[in-house]
Amino acid sequence: MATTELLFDLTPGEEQQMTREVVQRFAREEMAAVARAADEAGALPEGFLLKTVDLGLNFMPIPEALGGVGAGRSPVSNVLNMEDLARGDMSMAIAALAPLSVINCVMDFGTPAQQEQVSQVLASAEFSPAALALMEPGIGFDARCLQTTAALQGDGSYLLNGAKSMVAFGPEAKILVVFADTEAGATQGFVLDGETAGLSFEKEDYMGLRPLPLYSMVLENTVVPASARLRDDFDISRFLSLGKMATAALAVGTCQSVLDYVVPYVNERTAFGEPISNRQAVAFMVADMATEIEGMRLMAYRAASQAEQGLDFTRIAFLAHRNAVRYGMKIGTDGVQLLGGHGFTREHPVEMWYRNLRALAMLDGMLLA
Amino acid sequence: MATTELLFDLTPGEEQQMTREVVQRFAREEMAAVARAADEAGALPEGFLLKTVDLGLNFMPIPEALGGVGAGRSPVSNVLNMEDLARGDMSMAIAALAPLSVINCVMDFGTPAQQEQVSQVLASAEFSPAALALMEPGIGFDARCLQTTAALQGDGSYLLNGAKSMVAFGPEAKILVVFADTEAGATQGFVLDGETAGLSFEKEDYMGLRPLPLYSMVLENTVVPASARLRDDFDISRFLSLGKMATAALAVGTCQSVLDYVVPYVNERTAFGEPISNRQAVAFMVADMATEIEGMRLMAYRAASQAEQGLDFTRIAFLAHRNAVRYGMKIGTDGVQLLGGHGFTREHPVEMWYRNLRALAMLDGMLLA
Amino acid sequence: MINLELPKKIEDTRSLLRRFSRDGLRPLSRKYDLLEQKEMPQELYELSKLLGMGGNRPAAKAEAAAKGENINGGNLSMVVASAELCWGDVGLFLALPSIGLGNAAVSAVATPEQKAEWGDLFAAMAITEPGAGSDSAAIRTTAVLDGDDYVLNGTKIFVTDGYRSKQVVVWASLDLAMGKAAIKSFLVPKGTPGMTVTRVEHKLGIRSSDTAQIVLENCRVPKANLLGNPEIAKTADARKKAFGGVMQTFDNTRPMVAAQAVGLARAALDLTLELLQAKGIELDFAKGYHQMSALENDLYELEAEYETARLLVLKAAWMADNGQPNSKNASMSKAKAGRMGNQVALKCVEICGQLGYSKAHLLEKFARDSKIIDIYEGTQQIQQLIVARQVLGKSSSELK
Amino acid sequence: MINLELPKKIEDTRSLLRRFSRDGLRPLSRKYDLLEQKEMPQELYELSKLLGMGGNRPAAKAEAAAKGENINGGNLSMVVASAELCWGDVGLFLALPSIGLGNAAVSAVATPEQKAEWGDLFAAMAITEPGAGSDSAAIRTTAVLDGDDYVLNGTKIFVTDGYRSKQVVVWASLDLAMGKAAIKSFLVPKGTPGMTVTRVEHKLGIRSSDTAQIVLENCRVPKANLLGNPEIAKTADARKKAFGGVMQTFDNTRPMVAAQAVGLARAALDLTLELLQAKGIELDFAKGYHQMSALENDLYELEAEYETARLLVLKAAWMADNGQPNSKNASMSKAKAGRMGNQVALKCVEICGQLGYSKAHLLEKFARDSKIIDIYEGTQQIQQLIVARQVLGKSSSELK
Repeated sequence: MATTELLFDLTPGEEQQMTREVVQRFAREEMAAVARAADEAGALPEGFLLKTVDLGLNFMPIPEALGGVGAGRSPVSNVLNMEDLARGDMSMAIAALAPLSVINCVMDFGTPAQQEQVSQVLASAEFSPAALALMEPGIGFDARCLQTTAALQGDGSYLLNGAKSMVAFGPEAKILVVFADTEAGATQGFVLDGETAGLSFEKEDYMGLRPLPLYSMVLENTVVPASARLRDDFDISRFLSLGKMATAALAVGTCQSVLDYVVPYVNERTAFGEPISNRQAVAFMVADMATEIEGMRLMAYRAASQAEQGLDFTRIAFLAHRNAVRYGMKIGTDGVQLLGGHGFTREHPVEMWYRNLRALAMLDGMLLA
Repeated sequence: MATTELLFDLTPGEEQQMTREVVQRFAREEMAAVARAADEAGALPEGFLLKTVDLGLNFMPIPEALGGVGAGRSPVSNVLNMEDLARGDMSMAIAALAPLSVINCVMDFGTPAQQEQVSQVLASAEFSPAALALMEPGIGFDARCLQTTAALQGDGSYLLNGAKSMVAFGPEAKILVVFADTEAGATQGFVLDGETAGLSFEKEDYMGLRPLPLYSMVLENTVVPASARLRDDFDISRFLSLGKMATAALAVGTCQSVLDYVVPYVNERTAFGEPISNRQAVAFMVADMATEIEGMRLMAYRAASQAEQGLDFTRIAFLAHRNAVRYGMKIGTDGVQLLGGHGFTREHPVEMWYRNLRALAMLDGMLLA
Repeated sequence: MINLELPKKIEDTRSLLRRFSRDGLRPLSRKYDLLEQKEMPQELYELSKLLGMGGNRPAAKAEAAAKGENINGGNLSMVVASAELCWGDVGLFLALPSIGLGNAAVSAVATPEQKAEWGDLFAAMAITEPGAGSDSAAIRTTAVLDGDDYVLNGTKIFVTDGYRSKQVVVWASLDLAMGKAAIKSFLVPKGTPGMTVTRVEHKLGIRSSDTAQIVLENCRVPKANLLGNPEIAKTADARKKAFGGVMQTFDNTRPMVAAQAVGLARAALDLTLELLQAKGIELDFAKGYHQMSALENDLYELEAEYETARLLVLKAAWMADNGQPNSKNASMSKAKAGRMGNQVALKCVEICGQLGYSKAHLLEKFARDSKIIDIYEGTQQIQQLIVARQVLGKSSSELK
Repeated sequence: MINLELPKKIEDTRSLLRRFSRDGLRPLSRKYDLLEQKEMPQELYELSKLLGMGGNRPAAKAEAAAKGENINGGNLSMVVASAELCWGDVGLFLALPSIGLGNAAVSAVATPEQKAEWGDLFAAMAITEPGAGSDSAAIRTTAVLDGDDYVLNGTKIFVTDGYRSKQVVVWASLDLAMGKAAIKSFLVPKGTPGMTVTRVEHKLGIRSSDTAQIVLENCRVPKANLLGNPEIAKTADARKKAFGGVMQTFDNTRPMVAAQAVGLARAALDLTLELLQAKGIELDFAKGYHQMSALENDLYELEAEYETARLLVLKAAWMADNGQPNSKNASMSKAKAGRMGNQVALKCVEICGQLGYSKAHLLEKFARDSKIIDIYEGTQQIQQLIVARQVLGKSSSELK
């Protein structure tokens, strides 16, 4: 039993702590500082993606033999990185982490050939766009019952048909892992490269995550070889749980920036002759925000540490996600309320977080911890 | 269209206003004053039910020819009375109103013979216990799909089988209207008198409503004549909606007593050198309480006035009930919280309201407006 | 007699306005949300002319009131009309020239000569200042009498229609030392030297309306442009009353702003139900808890909140029509409707998932627009404070 | 290394305690809830002996701490144990003689002679006074030195175990003029002349525990019964620190009280899931929003709140074990767990309908018991206040 040896511990390992410092500085200097401009432009800052390569996150889970550093798959480290990058900006964090998520997915569920393919493309000194394509357009998306289908052909290849939504990078992606329902009624993933024929993309336009290039994708009789299929033991439940954990981590980081922003604001802003933070209605809203963020964080860490220890993390990942969606969105709303009319203007970032945090409810399978 | 002539108006009619004053005084003097003792004793105060006869509520909807005053069926007046009596005590209000609910039910859905029967028994100078028996034991009660069955016999009589719960007065009831699923799959009511064979009762014991005598009732091959059956046009939807409205009215009255009690308390109670009501956390809780009670009240009134005008009141009754259950229970909880440790003791009535208001979620079809 | 349905006359107007909203405003919603232009949306001039809000005949009403009769008057009509127009689009509603918040204040006191001189009435209301927020009493803009003119100095922010309006009603103090009682309002026509629009805000929502910052620098207006009584109350008690009078205008405007949330929430719910209907989901208002889906449960919740807020708004307006003090109810309606509108719009986005979040539909816009209604004309917290003071019998110094 | 599972030793103790709770406490739950007797439930004396809470070896821990090693010590053990025992029954847990809140305070300072003299340790803690509530600094009970004795005068309310305990730790002021710094605690053995239990409360819940009012009238205790340092700090700064020290005991006790809510909530959820299982309903932690029922949605919600509160409690305890200042986290855990426990218990009653409301099951009892956990050891509002002050960097005079 994994609980035999271990003590309850909330201290990151030394490596993790060092990485956190680097990532947090990057988030402050290269992300938070330009987040508003990127939001208004609806585009990632020039050169941003290339800079993220230097963080080396993509190299971590890839074995040395394949050009990585072979640190191994660490959901805990991933959750910490996701939290820290989201603290800079949620949209930019997702863009930076999308290729890492593809790597994580293929390291967990891919064939050796796919692992090599992915490593060659993504563990590079250039930033190579790549994304998971699980989400589908419309209301009532059910990850366990996809509308996109993969039909096995006589020659062993698969014929993919359907539509995807919220596909990061879209036509720019060098690798896309597309999920579809096989005839056996199970969800399976297919590793497509950028050249695959039979895909068409259209740019999507959302309330938030505006710098993130998101596309709808139509698959029309797209033929992929049998070798594109993830391993037989692909586990959709584990996949979804790792995704939920990632969403929870994004929520924690983004909400932490909300808290960090509102605290000095309510302390400095005066009304009726005193800082508004001297009023319980304001102060308690901030206190609850801090409490829920702490709770969200612990839930995300617990799910990740269970995953890392090989424990069944379905339940906690599910609950961590649920909690993060609920309180993440609430904190997005409260952030604006605390700044009042000023919060409603685009002079302050709270309205941007209000918009970005709504996305938590619909990020299924976009990132993988 | 009924909206042609009428103006939006929140002023009770003159008759209604006069009745309100009488009922409110009764609630204060004969109910609120003895509510705690009744709760501790788990029994209605000696003579209480007889006193309620003098209010004359039972006589109102009964035609003069049958010994009533023939004021007609007025859901609005009923809702006002229910609110005002609940302000005295919720348990005692239900006991007092149970026979009126039977009258309302039979006036709406009964045959002339049933109306005469009910009038004779219930429009009396004595208090005659009577109750509606809709609820069934267990989790997941569905009023539109009852477990109690009514099987039509060859001789035109019905054979009732099943179990009911929360039957007021139980074996003491002179009249019980029992609801069951007929073979046609529709819910129907049957007017039983106190003598009906094949009924067995057991006293039930609940968290709240302790003075109210509530029973479980088993019907085992209970034979009732065809004449016991309510009219063919019995409308379960209308029945349930009138019931929801009654529950909403109970919530409004009970919550109003909570508010009336906590306001002076928080104004007088001091902590950290000031009345606790000078703190926003306390004051805003009271403000929200007042706002929600006002909203609950308007919703209950609207449902009742729609019913009285012959409009379709299904939707508003449903929403009024939902709202009353939600905020009624919340206000029950907040009432205790506002009194802190004192609120947890039985020295104050808030803990009693906490217990009684939980019943809102399960009072389906006990009273009828 | 207790009746909470709308009278036929108001109901008929409502139907008309619904059509106006659907055919006139809705087709412009996305366009001007995206354009976010400072200038007035051209179509609104024409649309504005079509609006005969009517129904507000103060004389007849006053007579009925005197007889102690029940009145369904201008306040009730206005909240219903506001909700209906905001069902169309809150931003465009705010931009409608006939809606200018200052209009009522001006038309009540202006002489025919002044009206002729000032031109078409489209008056914005300039109250808030950079340092004050919801604290109207903390106004620092001054008005100093110099000969026959008042000279205004100060900065105003969050002036709705401040850029596009023809006139601005500016709140300023005749004497900062005299506190709240010295606050008066002044009509300043656009083009008056010394008044400049220095900035138009970029906002989360209601992007088709303009929200301006206005600077007054030795801005001179004739004495007659002071609206209402120019005297500063002499006694402390009278001073309190005078400011109370100023604040009382909120008792009428708050239910109207609350009505915006009512209209917006209905729009969000209608659109959501329409999208769900396409998937075969409909509400029947009959299910029990154990028989309903999570989605149904949430929708019932939103419908309940919506209807409750709506009735609180109607009551506050009805009280105003009938001369009943409605300060508590006005704030209750604003508090409840403000949070309801935001909650409903956000939950609809969440329920509709990718469609809700996408700019392909209006739900995401409703979610953005809805937030301000819980903030302007007094935030949620200010409304709770006012309700609490009234319920608890507290002064503003006891309960801050 | 980040790990949020319990270490084997604590996990093993937890399993044992679960069995103790199930077989020892649960069978007594309804009996003593109904009896509501002043006297100790007889069975608890025997049961109490079975409890070897253990695991708390301060010496070894201190050594590890000095080395900067991660510690899972007495605080973590205690919150886990408290939760598990409260899974059994909160009221009986509070009544367990070994649990007396004053025990820790006493055993830390008492000499072997004193322990021998005072007998079996079962010490209640008497802090709250009729006029004070959560305001511990407003204590009016006095302790005046007279020869070799302190003479105590005052009234204490809400003393848990006040009637049944063998000793009472009384908080009293050496000098009312000196404020918080003069507040000290005194051990008063039962039977000491001048100390009388004047009343035992009738309560909404936790009816198997006793909650007493205690009056001290010229009650004399030897000088040595003052626990801790008898000096009143001289400087303002030192005084502040002294009271801070008193308040710091809450940093350890609050997570333990929060743990009561964690245990109770788990009990309510377990019973609810058991009742639902009989109807074929089970949670699978995989469904999407559009695929789940209202019931499932609510249960997932409760599970999420439960797990979150539990982790906040574990963290606060873990911080205490590791010598990290945990005042903010202690209050966070109490605030979150207090409201969670009440919310979960109430929702479970609602979900189970007639069964939930009936005394035939324990859910209604859990709903009654749960309310006090959001009140005692500092109400929800007090905890929010403490968290807010810490997060915002406010003093208690700035943020009241």
